[in-house]
Amino acid sequence: MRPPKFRKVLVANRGEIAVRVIRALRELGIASVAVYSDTDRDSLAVRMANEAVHLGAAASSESYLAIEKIIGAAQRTGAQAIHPGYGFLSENADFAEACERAGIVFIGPPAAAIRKLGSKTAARRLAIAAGAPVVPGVQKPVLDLDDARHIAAEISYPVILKAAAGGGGKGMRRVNTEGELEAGLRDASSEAERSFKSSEVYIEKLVTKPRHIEIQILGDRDGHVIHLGERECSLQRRHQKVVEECPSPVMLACPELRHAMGEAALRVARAAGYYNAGTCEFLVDEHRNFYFLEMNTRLQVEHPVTELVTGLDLVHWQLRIAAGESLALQQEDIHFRGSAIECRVYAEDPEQNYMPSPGKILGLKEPSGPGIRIDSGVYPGWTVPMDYDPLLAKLAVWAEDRPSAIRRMLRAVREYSVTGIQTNLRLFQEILEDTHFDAGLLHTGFLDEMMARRGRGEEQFEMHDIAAIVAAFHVARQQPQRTAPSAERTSLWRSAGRTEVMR
Amino acid sequence: MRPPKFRKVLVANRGEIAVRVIRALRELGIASVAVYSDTDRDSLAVRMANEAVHLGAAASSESYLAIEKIIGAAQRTGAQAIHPGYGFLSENADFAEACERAGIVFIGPPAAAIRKLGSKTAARRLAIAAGAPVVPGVQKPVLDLDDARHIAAEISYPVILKAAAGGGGKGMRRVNTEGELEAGLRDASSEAERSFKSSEVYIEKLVTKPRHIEIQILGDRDGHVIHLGERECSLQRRHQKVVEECPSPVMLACPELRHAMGEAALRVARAAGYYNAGTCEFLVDEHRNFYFLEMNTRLQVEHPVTELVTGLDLVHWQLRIAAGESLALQQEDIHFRGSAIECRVYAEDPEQNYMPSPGKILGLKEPSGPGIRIDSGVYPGWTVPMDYDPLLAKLAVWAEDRPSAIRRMLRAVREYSVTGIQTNLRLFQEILEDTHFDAGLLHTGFLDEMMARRGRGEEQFEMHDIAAIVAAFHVARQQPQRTAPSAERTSLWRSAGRTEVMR
Amino acid sequence: MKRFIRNGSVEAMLEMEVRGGLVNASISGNQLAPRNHSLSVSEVEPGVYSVLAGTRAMEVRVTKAREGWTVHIAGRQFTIDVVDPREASACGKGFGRQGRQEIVSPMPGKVVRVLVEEGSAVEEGQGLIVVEAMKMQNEMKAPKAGKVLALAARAGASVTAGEVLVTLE
Amino acid sequence: MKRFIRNGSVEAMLEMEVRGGLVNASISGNQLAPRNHSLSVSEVEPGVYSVLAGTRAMEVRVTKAREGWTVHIAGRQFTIDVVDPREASACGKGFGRQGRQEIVSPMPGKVVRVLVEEGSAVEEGQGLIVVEAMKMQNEMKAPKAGKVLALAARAGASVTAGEVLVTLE
Repeated sequence: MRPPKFRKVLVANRGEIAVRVIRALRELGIASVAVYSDTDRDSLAVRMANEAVHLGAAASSESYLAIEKIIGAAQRTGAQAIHPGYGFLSENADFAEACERAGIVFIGPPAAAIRKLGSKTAARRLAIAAGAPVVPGVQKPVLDLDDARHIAAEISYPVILKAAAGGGGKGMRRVNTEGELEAGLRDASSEAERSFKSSEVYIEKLVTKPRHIEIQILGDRDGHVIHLGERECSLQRRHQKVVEECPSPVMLACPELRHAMGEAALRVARAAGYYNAGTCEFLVDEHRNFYFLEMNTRLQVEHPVTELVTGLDLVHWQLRIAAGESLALQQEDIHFRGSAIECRVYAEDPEQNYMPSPGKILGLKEPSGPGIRIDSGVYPGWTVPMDYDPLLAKLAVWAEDRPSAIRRMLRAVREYSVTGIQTNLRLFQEILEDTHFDAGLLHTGFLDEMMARRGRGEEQFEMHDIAAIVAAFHVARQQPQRTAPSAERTSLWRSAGRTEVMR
Repeated sequence: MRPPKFRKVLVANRGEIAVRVIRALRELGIASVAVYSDTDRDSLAVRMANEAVHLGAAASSESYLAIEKIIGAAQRTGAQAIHPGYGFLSENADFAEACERAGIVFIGPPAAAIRKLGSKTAARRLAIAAGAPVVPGVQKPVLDLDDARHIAAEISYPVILKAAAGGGGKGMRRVNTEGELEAGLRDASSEAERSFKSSEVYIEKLVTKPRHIEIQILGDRDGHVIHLGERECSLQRRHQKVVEECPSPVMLACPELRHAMGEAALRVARAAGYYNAGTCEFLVDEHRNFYFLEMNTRLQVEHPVTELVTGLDLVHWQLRIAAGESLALQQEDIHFRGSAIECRVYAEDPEQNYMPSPGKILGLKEPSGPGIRIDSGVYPGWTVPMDYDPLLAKLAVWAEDRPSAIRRMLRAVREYSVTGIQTNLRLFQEILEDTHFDAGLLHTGFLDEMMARRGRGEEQFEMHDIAAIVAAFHVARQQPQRTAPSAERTSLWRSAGRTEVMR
Repeated sequence: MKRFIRNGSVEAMLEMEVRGGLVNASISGNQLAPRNHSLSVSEVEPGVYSVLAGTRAMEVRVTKAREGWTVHIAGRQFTIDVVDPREASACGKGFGRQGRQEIVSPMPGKVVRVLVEEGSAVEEGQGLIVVEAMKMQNEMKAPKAGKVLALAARAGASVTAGEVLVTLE
Repeated sequence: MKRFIRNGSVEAMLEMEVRGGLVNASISGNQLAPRNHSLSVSEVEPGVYSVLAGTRAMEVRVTKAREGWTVHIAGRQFTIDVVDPREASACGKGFGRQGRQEIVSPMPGKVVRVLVEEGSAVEEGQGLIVVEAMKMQNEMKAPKAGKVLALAARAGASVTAGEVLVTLE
């Protein structure tokens, strides 16, 4: 295909997604402009872009959320369009409008569609009108505790409270009984206020053991919209996705579901006047009923699994559509080949309740070879700042079927090594070896359940011994032995009787 | 698919292909045994294998060609099968037989098929009998200079001399006129003797501007054989491949050719009683006539481009077939999606006639992101030994069509950086930007012609200046400035009038 | 060369002899016969060792931990302390609790809220201070009832991992 | 800070001032007005610099060459010598040819054949010695007619890049 018409595009984001977009721009022969905050001067995105513009302090409000600074950077460098990535300004209708006013193309849907879908309650009304099923609940904001009590009793417990402006699990609380409602409402509202500057919260029926499955859609400015199948995103911690895959195991058992959900997503997209890439999120219950949740009006973190299975490049298409091209693909052109899985590598310690672990990356060894794709935003020697999201890189694999993809991912995770900071890499090994995961029995509570049922494996003598020997060897290399050893003294440890056999 | 039955497999090779096979073994849950020579103790293959056995000195005869040592290593570790990779013992029928005698499965074709196809003259006779077209020439070894004169005159100049036992461009000489015949015959024979311990040489008509295109085949022990399409391998230096792709540009213009060549390859394979993976090499002339050259009875270096386009894993299939599985695929199951290109990253300097550049790798930055596959055998800090082939890594890309694949490869090559030793990475940039390459006008003399027609690009002031400034900055950081600068003296350079403006 | 080794809560004595790339080692504790190992150990990258135990191959990564060393083998992680017996007595750290408790930041981050004041009484489990990093807030809770002796952090301050935030008595 | 710069056969004077991550530099030669540059230079990995010239971003890699430094920018390669003017006189290497010619190995490898003997006369272009590395043989040829003065290498010997193999007169 021929490259689209843009000569220069600004990437209004950071981390791995900025790198991802810069790579697409390079592939299309378009010059790239990175923007950066104080802590990101040495980021991989700045290293790879053709141009880079400083925005301001580390705080997002001073940099990646500063609309005027970003538009100014585009004007200064002559960028014709802005790709917002995900997060930050990507779902901000004001930003999309500000771009248009400045004569810069916003690479995403029209501002009007962002507004229609931006509030979950509004999106829900739109979905109902378009004929897409939704979770039982009340689509208007909760007025007060009494109102909440009334609604919850009507749709019956357990229920879930959600921030109307929310996303990423912020401002969400499960409420099992009326007794928990007051605290839940207070927490959800204040978190929503902090995160989104709006304390608006609504109530929904809690679907138990739901799968979180989303449908990728792609549409052009002429109203031609298709879907690119689903992504299974049920593996979550703190309501944030950790492992995603395509196809969903449930689709392998029930292929008609893809068509039905795809049609529902297209109805929502058409009703919103949507174009460019977008994603409809659904819950799927144990009986394979699906419920529209919300539409993400941007590129998703987990878009690579769709790319691997369909063979399409979503960022290329985003750029083409934004440049005014028609979507040359029909629904019947979309073929699904094999199976893809993505693991999100976070700087966090799963053993300490996913405690963030910013800091300097001392060593980095990434897997490679057949079927591996890495979208990384870091490099050895880079200090991962404490100011942003802990996503370091996305590791995705493709293989001919799900069992092969799982084994390939396991191989890749074992090749992957990050030292200097904690990561969740070891957790993936456990997930991939879990028999429930292997069976495809996924739901949004999967990860918490897996952590709860894990037992400490049998420990082997030998691994402990080798670890000890290599550590001692390493220390000896770093601190060469003194030439004149002094008389040996008995260890305090030993004399205290605390020397035991190593288990 | 379920993993094949082997529990442990020895990899009788080194470098990137040993790593490739170890990865496949990991993915199939099979334990891997690496073997290594003195210089390869710290190789990536040894680091990644489950077990490693030392063979002997660096010289291949003491290590990777030492049949008894390798079989001994398999017996000692309890390996049930041996994967020979490419090169070394991979096409050695004696080795295949020795494995069988020791009760170890040789992962490749039967020894009898290797023998039938091992000599190019014998393979040619087999191909003629099977009804595959061959290059005009005489399929028996040249007796002496007079015999050579006679044959060459009959098939008309230009002709090419080839080692009967050869491969990899060794023992090959182009002879344009009778005057060049004597020297050519002497050189080809002695090189053949040195390389293959057989000076046997034969004569063929030289096809001018030929494409080198090969067909991948895959067959099981029950005689079921299919082909996986072609690889265009015309970009060569010193008769060794540098860039390969699938589909061949000529197939894009003429899709029937794939079917015709595929059928010819299958006839040869069936006639030889072939199973496992193998490749038939052909020349294709400017009128799209094709001629069988030889069959490589092993995995090819460039197998990734076929894997990327067909979605099949050739090493997985090699292991399955060797374990006795039937090939569950029919010819109509093979679908070709998009376009793949591979670049072979060699430790050599294209500016100095591809001078080898062994040595320590100081820095290594590999590309990643969408559509990139790297099969590497090296890591930063590893010293590339002078004893073996200069192949460091294979960089392959996949994209939806050839123009997109070219642009993606260009993006990947620009991300790739190796310091400490010379590599041919910059050459790929020239190839990928070449208009003849873009047009798909490939032939085996392409690279030499491209080098001949290249002109020095316009040099910019600014790049030179920035290079100088950063070099000076780097030096200053390394050698902190003295605190008390001595009086400045006039430079000898300057006073000698040799200071000029930087161009 | 002799070293005391602490692996988690378990301690042992390591005797080790290095010759070329070969390490012969014996590990002994109170209750079992010594276990002997002969390993080929090669540092392939800084802090990364290729280890062969017989023909068995392993990749071992050693990095500095806050105390001792973190050792990674095949996806498993060990924290190991290595002490020269000649220096062991100097390492005998006081394990006694003096009733005073320091609450340290578990991660580098920013103090977003201080929930107590100096001198105030706190209950077990009561929230003391909230630290934020990477968009995640972490509430430090009182491990036992007591009194806030010192408050080292103010809201808005940046803190490093291990920095004392609150001292309780 | 002043430095003489040699970039291939071209020489120039560089004046440079470093303040924080900002480098202000002026490059001048005999025939043109000085060119001024203001660059943000940050060493992101050892020997790897992220450079911003205005908004233009570049990645620059500097490694030691046999003489001077090899600098990579955007797939292009420069070989640059940096000399402190205070030490420039010490660097004035003799460029004169004394009629004696040393043939050095262009690569690390193994001598596989020696084609001449000490004292023998050779013609221009005559093969002298064959060095092999990575399965490729390289024949060193006489750059001019002369006599073999010294033969430093024997068949089978390992040689390093730049090692003198043959001296011709």
